[in-house]
Amino acid sequence: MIWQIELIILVLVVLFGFGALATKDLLSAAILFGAYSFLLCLLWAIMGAVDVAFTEASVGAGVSTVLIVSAVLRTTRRTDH
Amino acid sequence: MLLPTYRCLIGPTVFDRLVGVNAIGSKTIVMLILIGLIYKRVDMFVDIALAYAMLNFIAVLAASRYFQKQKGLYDKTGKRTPLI
Amino acid sequence: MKITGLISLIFIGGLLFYGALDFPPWGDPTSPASSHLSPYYIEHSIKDTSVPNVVTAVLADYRGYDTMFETIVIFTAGIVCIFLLRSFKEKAPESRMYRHIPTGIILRIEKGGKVPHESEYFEHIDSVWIPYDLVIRTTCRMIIPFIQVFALYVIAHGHHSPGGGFQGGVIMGASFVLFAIGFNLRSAIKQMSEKIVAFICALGVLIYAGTGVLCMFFKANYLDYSALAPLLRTDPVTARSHGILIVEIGVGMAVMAVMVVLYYNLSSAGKHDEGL
Amino acid sequence: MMVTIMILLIFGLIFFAGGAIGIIRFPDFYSRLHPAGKLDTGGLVITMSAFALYTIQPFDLEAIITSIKIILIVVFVFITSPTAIHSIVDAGIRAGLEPWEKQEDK
Amino acid sequence: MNAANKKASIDDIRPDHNKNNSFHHTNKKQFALIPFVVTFFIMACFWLLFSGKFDGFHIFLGIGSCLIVSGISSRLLFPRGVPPLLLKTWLKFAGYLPWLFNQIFLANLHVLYLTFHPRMMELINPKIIKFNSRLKSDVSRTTFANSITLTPGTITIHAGVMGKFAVHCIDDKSGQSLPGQMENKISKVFDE
Repeated sequence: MIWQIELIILVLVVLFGFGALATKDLLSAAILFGAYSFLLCLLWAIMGAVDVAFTEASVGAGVSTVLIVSAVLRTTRRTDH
Repeated sequence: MLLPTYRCLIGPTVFDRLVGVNAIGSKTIVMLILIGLIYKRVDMFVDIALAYAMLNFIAVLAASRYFQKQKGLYDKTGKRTPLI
Repeated sequence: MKITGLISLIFIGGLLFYGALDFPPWGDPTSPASSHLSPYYIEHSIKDTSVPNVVTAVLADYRGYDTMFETIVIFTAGIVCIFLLRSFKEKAPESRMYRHIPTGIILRIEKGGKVPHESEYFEHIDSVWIPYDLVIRTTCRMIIPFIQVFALYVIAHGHHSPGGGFQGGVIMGASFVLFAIGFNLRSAIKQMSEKIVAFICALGVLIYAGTGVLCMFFKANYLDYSALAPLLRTDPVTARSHGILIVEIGVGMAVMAVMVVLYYNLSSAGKHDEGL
Repeated sequence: MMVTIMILLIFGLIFFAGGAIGIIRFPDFYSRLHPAGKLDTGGLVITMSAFALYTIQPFDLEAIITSIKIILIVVFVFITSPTAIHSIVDAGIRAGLEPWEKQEDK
Repeated sequence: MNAANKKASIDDIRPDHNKNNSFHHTNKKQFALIPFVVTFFIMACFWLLFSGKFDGFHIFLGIGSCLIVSGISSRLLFPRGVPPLLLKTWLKFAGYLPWLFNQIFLANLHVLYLTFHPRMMELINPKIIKFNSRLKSDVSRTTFANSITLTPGTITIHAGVMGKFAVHCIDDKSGQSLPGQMENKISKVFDE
């Protein structure tokens, strides 16, 4: 596989991970986590692990964001420092 | 794909992040099929792309439901500081 | 406290990296993992189980115990979620909103007021009332059956294409979650009540474990599906393939039910009255 | 055949690039949705049709089914993408985000 | 809060939409055969498309799963009280699609032009317009809303039950053509 694409996507995954950690707004963190799982699925697919990519796709796109958002709805939206 | 990432990470409000995530999702579908073509096994990757096409909007719907329930960009506590 | 955490994190990370240095180089054909275990799987899986997808064969047949306990972990997660969050005490809310269906008038009943029965005339609605959103509701209505048929396709075709019980179960659960988002939580619960979901969840684990026990009745090892051949009236190889399918169905049911349980309890804080 | 595929791919990539730049350039959230929604959907349709044409090449049953699945992706995106955009706009209105308007009257 | 929303929510509590949407209000679960069979056939077509394997075992699995799906959600595709979509409607809808594709292509070119224009800020003039639609059923209104979202420079903000639409359009030119031709076409498709 073309290693440049792999590197770019890896960098993006790391960026999104840091972004999700760094934002103080929990809803934004949930949304960024969704994008993180998209890119992670792409990374698995590039590496050839199709089953793992499928799992990541269904879990990340389907339910994990919804569960996190609903948990945020029932608790608070701001992190305290 | 880099530019929506900018909008996602920097974007002033939550909604800009949502827009960015939506754009990234549609690009992901195309990239998956492209990877399938490169590996010459499109029949495998098409399933993943189909799952994405079906499930991509659940996250957006959930986030929009959040705003329908919890009115306003502001927190419940009454601090009128905009959440970024 | 933070600094202690940081130091310990750096220490553990360094230790892990130091351990990783001893691994064989990436893609080394002579490493122990790729010299005798994986060639065995790759060469024998078609002959043993007649399953073209090696990953499925490894997951559900060669490493059957592993997947079974993964399923049990998921099941335990669902049970724990029920125990932690579900509150059965009917704490009367401060006010409830009802809609009189023939006229469309909305009644707000304060605490202590007389609550009408849910019938064809009165409908309990959310306290933060969301106006009827036409586009989202119609789209959800049109798309849910296709998601469900796709999920069942993924479960049934784990032998030939990527996918299997876990993925299909998650997509199936996502379709119910979509129903609960597009309509509301109460109609989702009316469609698929909590008891049914818990029953399906336990049934999935029972199917997986019961297949193993059934194999023991035929004087074979636990989870050795080739012993099921006289029951399924096929030769042992095809029996292994069908055994994998049965197990996948069990995993799918358990995962689907757990996803739905998690959504019900998380989105309504255990009260099951109004959700996301 | 190859020429058609190349032209379609180039058009699709132009659309995607336009969508990405539009997300950056437009002034507010509501107008950002226009490039994000339309150009992405349009680019996806065109790119996907190019891929479907490419996949159908050997013209046996499996290839035909695969390319029909690719077309099916387009159909689902067509149903879901406007809904997603609509729900984002709806959420924005409910959250009280004011639309940007041009001040030219003063 | 926007004024359009408040008005629309007054609309929404009017009694009419309950007739359209009696799915939630029926407690008695009646089994209806015709929606079940029709859903079963649609799902079977999709199963064959997905699967691509025509041996007996897979067909058997397909019949089982189609039965499950149509048992669970035949009421979603064909809810009570809503007249079902006939085959004729679908054929007409297929006739509507090429025009829609043409419009989408034009829309893309328009937005593309706006995006790459160096003096973009002078060209655009976002505003919200409101109008009433005469379409009646849920499906036709949803089709109309989605078509608006896909075509030049307009996004549906609110689609009310009583036919109120609020549309965000990006410049003056794109806002003028609403509802106009598209509504005529869709009403012709759905016979209203």
